[in-house]
Amino acid sequence: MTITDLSSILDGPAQAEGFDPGISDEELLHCYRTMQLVRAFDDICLKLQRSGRIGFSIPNKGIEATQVGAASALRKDDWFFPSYRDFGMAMYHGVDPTDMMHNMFGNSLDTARGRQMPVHFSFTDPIHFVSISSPLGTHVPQAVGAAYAMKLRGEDKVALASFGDGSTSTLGFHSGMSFAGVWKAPVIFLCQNNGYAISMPSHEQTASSSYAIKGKAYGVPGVRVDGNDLLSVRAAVAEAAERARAGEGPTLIEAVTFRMGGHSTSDDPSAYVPDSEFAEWRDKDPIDRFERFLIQRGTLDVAEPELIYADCLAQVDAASKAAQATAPPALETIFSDVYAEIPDHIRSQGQAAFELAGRLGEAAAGDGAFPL
Amino acid sequence: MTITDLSSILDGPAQAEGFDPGISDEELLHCYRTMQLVRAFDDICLKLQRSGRIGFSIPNKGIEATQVGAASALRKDDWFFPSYRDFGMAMYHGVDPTDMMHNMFGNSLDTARGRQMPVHFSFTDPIHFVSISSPLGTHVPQAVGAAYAMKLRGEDKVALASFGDGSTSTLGFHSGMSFAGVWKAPVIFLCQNNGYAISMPSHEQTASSSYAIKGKAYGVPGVRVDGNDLLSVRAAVAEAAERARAGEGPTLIEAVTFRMGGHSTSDDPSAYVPDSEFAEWRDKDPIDRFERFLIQRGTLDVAEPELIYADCLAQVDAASKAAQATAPPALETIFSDVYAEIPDHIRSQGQAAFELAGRLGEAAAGDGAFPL
Amino acid sequence: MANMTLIGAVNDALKTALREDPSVLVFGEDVGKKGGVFLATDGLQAEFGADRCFDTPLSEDGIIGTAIGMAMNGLKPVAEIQFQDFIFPAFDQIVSEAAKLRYRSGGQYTAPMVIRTPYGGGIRGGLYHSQSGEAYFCHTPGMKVVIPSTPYDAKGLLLAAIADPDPVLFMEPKALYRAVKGEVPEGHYTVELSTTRNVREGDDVTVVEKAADMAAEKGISVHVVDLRTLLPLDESAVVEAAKKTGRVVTVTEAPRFCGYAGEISAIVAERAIEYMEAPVVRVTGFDTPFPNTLEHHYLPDARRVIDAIEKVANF
Amino acid sequence: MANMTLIGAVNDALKTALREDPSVLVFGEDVGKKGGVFLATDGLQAEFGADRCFDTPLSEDGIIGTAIGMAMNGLKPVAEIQFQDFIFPAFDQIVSEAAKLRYRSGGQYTAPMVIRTPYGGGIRGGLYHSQSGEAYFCHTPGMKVVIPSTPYDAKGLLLAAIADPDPVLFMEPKALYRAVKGEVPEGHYTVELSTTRNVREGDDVTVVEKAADMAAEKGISVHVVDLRTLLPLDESAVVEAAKKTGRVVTVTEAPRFCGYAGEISAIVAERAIEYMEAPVVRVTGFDTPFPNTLEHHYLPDARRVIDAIEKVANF
Ligand SMILES: Cc1ncc(C[n+]2csc(CCOP(=O)(O)OP(=O)(O)O)c2C)c(N)n1
Ligand SMILES: Cc1ncc(C[n+]2csc(CCOP(=O)(O)OP(=O)(O)O)c2C)c(N)n1
Ligand SMILES: [Mg+2]
Ligand SMILES: [Mg+2]
Repeated sequence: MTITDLSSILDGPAQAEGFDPGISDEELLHCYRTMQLVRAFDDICLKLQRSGRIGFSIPNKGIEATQVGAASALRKDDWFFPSYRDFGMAMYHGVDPTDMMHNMFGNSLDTARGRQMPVHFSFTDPIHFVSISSPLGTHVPQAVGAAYAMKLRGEDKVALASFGDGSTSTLGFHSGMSFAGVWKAPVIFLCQNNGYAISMPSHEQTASSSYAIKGKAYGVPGVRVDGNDLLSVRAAVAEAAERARAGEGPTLIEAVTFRMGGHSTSDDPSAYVPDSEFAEWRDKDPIDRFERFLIQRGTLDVAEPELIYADCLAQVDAASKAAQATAPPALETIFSDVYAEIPDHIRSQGQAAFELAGRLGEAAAGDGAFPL
Repeated sequence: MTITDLSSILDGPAQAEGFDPGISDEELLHCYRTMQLVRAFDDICLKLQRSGRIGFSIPNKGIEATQVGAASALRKDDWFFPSYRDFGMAMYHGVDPTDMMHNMFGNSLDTARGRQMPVHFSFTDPIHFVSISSPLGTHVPQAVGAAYAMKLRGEDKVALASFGDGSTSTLGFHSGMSFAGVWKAPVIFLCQNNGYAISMPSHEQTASSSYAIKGKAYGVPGVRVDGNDLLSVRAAVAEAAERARAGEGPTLIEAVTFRMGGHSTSDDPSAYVPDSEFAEWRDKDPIDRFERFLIQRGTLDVAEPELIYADCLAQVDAASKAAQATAPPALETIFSDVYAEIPDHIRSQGQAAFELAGRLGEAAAGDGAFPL
Repeated sequence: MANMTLIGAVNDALKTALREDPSVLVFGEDVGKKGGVFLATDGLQAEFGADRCFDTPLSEDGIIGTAIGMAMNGLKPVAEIQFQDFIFPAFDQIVSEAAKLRYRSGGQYTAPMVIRTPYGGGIRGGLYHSQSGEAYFCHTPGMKVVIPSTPYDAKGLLLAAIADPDPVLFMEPKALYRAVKGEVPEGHYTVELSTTRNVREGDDVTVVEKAADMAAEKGISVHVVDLRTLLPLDESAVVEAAKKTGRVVTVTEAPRFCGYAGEISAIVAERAIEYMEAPVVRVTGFDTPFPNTLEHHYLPDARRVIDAIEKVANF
Repeated sequence: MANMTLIGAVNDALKTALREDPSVLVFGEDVGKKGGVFLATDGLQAEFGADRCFDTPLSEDGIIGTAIGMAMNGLKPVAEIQFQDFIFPAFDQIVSEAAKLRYRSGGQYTAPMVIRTPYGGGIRGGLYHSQSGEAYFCHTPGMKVVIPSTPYDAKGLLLAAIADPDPVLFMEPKALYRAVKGEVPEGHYTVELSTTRNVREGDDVTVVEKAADMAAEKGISVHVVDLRTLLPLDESAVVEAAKKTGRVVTVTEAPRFCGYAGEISAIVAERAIEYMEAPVVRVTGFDTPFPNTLEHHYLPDARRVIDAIEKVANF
């Protein structure tokens, strides 16, 4: 499978003289900068992981255009049901990298209160970026349910469910697509076909001729776009959102892209990704391609990319320092948020833990506030 | 959705002068007789249920051609993974109605040893008619696994997984189709689209344009046939079996038919099936249609149908009497077959139960044989 | 007040909730036109329309998954799983998602929803229409698990569950659907979750959960506690009841091993062992799948409960 | 004999089985080329080919569903679930199908298969890479549940599980994968299922499951029992060990409520209560989801176990 057979704007219409993307320069630059910010975040996380300061991170290299292109086609009041490889969407809409770094360190300012692994973000502000779950596919029907609520209340919003190629084999994909088709729910399914599910090549994941075609099983229109082309992804998502807002129901978008590295910082892809495949895709780097386009049309100066990346690095580095300087969560965070109110049995388990930690001199600053 | 747009042999080629079905008269008559036997079994079960002698049964009226047509295209050494609405397949291959009646009464000769509800058959002889499970769809990936074993050993066999339209929404359908597509497993998926899943009309179950098209999501060829036409179903299954035996992988067959009654003896369809729908389908009765064909070509005499049905009734009636005269299962059947060997904790629970039953004078004949 | 069956009380509670709160929705397989296979949702679609009471495709994963999304986004779904035996395809959504969403998002996202499902034996349902799977869910922090055993409790507990900020599994004992009747107030009222009910006061043996009157005739004074909410459990009430008699019998239909009855034994063994004058006994389903023809031998009925009470009383 | 890690012993067992029995297959997500995310299946595909060790699409339901079909039809599947936390999409196949197939077919069809899965905390895996879900499966008649805690046991129990005629869930404590080493015989041998191992003999307190040596230093003589097979459990061994000391502490990582530790308490309370000189205590994970940053406070580690032993010893 090569990506040349895909609808691509950057390689197609955008090559023509006088091409108008219908997007302001400011917006184009915001997209570009967000992609660089994602890459900077990745690069710093990798260093933090290699130096043992965080346990784990998930690289996004190669798929930035899919994330940012999709986010840029949606509004702040739409709901995002992301995968762990989607945080560019949150960045695009203004989530502060510092808030993300708090999660990477699982500290007391982490919105997940240090309970989740790194990269499992949750935000409600400035967008609904719904708490990422490790079990794959579960968020797909959830997005459909959230979309049903929008529809029932007559709201003009959509829900986006984003997931990888491998995740199309999960139950959540099947049930989510089934229900969305029948309900004509205002939801967009974004399948990021990035070539692999950990070590499983995308073409062994399913015998179907593409991921987009899977929509046929559910009466959901499917489209296939060049996922390394921000403009293509943006256009496809914009059209799907328009359909959804107009009451015409869901769309399945397959963005064909490539994971330019391991699955996570714990993974070594050399055992299963041929070098030639990396080489082939290196030329299609989504940031480079978009950059060339912006430079060509004069939106970006040749000298700027380096500065922008440096600026992003500095921003992420400051975020990382702030997060490292933040205390770990208090002991009470183990026991709260299981229920709206702490029930007796959990309260007494917490009391025992707190008593023991106190006795052994392990109680940390902040544990004294244990509100049990 | 009408069935006239479907490939149908009885309404098409079979109408032509000199049509050769490529099937011996003997075989045609065996198919016909099996359909009548299914109907007789149903009719008697209904009476048994209404008179309180059995708790439950599942009617097959209207879908006999799908069951028997499919079975007739397969061999005795193929494996059947049926739904609860498929027992005509077992009858076709020679399972004795008496053995089925033992299950309806859950008695000591029931192969399920009185543990399952009625209609949940299990046979290994003369065919592998795999133990029917109530949870829907679970048997679909199981059929794929059994087919994988056949393929691995280089056997010339296929597995058939049969299920209703509603069951295409289950996880088992999704996982089974996914794996079969990738493995090119020698398996046939038979979707009996009988119009309803209990009260849920087939066209609300999914927004896809048909059930057959769902194959596209898995790279599995899908075909759609007139399910009330024994010859059509037989031809489709025969072709799928040929492909499977030749190593070409799975096929999804949608047999469009209609459930001419309630979901089960506990269900009253008048709340959700319009009378007009019953009326429309009454004219397409699969037994009548096949009967007309056989009479037309001289394979069956006009007087025979009534005799055949009466004969089937007598056979089933005798089966029912034999089953009623058979003792209930012994108490030990509660405790055996959980594991190959009875572990201590179950053994002691059994001993306590047996002791109590003995003390209260409830131990039945045969319980004395309690082998714990 | 009206005299109602337990299933009538469920139906009444759903109607009350749908009337009072426009965010309440009822859905599942066959709950719409048909009104549910047991008719628990009878008449709802006619009264509230197909937007608020509707049938779904045949996917429990989809039912619970979409319910979670609805609950996150301001609706109050009351989803039906047709038989508790068929809840397992949705197990991941319940255990991994509904139960953990609040925790993993630090309270940013929550799943206040109710899953109603008929459970238990007594209808000749065999392996797959008889099970009592409460223990699976009671071992899942973040879930609440409620079982009513009277019409009054059924309505009051269901309305409390619908108002609750956490996901609640509401298990309806299907054998009691039409077997018990009782007075049920009209309109809205609630029975507080995590409170027990003393079915009967007595001094000799404490029986946890539903049980029989027959032991009394044999001169044993039985104290019977109906737990009503299995999780979070009012443990203190159980411990007090155990201490009072010094003898405890717990009754559940589910298999014994790693079941709910064992949790009661463990609580007693941890918090009241000094008071115990006899073994803490469980009367449960056997550690086998649920049979069909012989289900009357499988169920922990009065004969088995009385037998245990006598043994414990005479220890 | 070779000195091996626990994961090395698992790998060795799989190789031994694949070599000996052509019907054995190993499959799951990433077990082929990659050799598993923990490398438990490293080298298997290279040695035995992609027909016998292979990757599957990303569906646990499909992995277990197809394994059941293979097992029915003469193969011996050893399926891997990448993390026990991800077994729930296959819960229906395990609980409704693998566990009940023999029963519901009167033994006509069976599912002799092994499901291997790493479980437990200690790797900073947070909610979804740390869970200990054994109780869900131990409450499921028809399943066997095995947990090794030494390399010797890991190989011997896994080979016994593969030879077993019933479905076995083989849970591997991932925190011990490379943390323990020991002598492991070459070639085939088995450790009989449903037998316990006395880790340490002692008189004062019986600790069920794995535990620490430190209590001894405080002058308490601890008797430690490693259950090895959780279901079917050798209950008599537990009861004997409990009677011997009159004081019992059970340790498990899973949440307490309705967990496996409660079953041990219940067995003791039912069969040995007259011998108990102190409350039967459980040291477990808390009744919350599994946290990440603070997992060292969540785990029932030596500090918590010793604390409990002292309390029980001094009761
Ligand atoms: C239900 C479930 N099974 C297995 C896993 C382990 N796992 C984590 S990521 C992953 C691969 C996902 O691939 P894909 O959906 O293509 O997403 P990508 O990582 O490529 O973005 C697997 C198998 C999981 N998280 N959840
Ligand atoms: C997992 C699961 N969910 C729900 C049910 C209850 N149920 C039994 S039959 C049925 C409808 C099945 O419809 P379909 O697949 O079309 O088969 P048909 O009865 O029409 O032959 C339902 C919902 C079940 N048995 N299993
Ligand atoms: Mg991928
Ligand atoms: Mg149907």
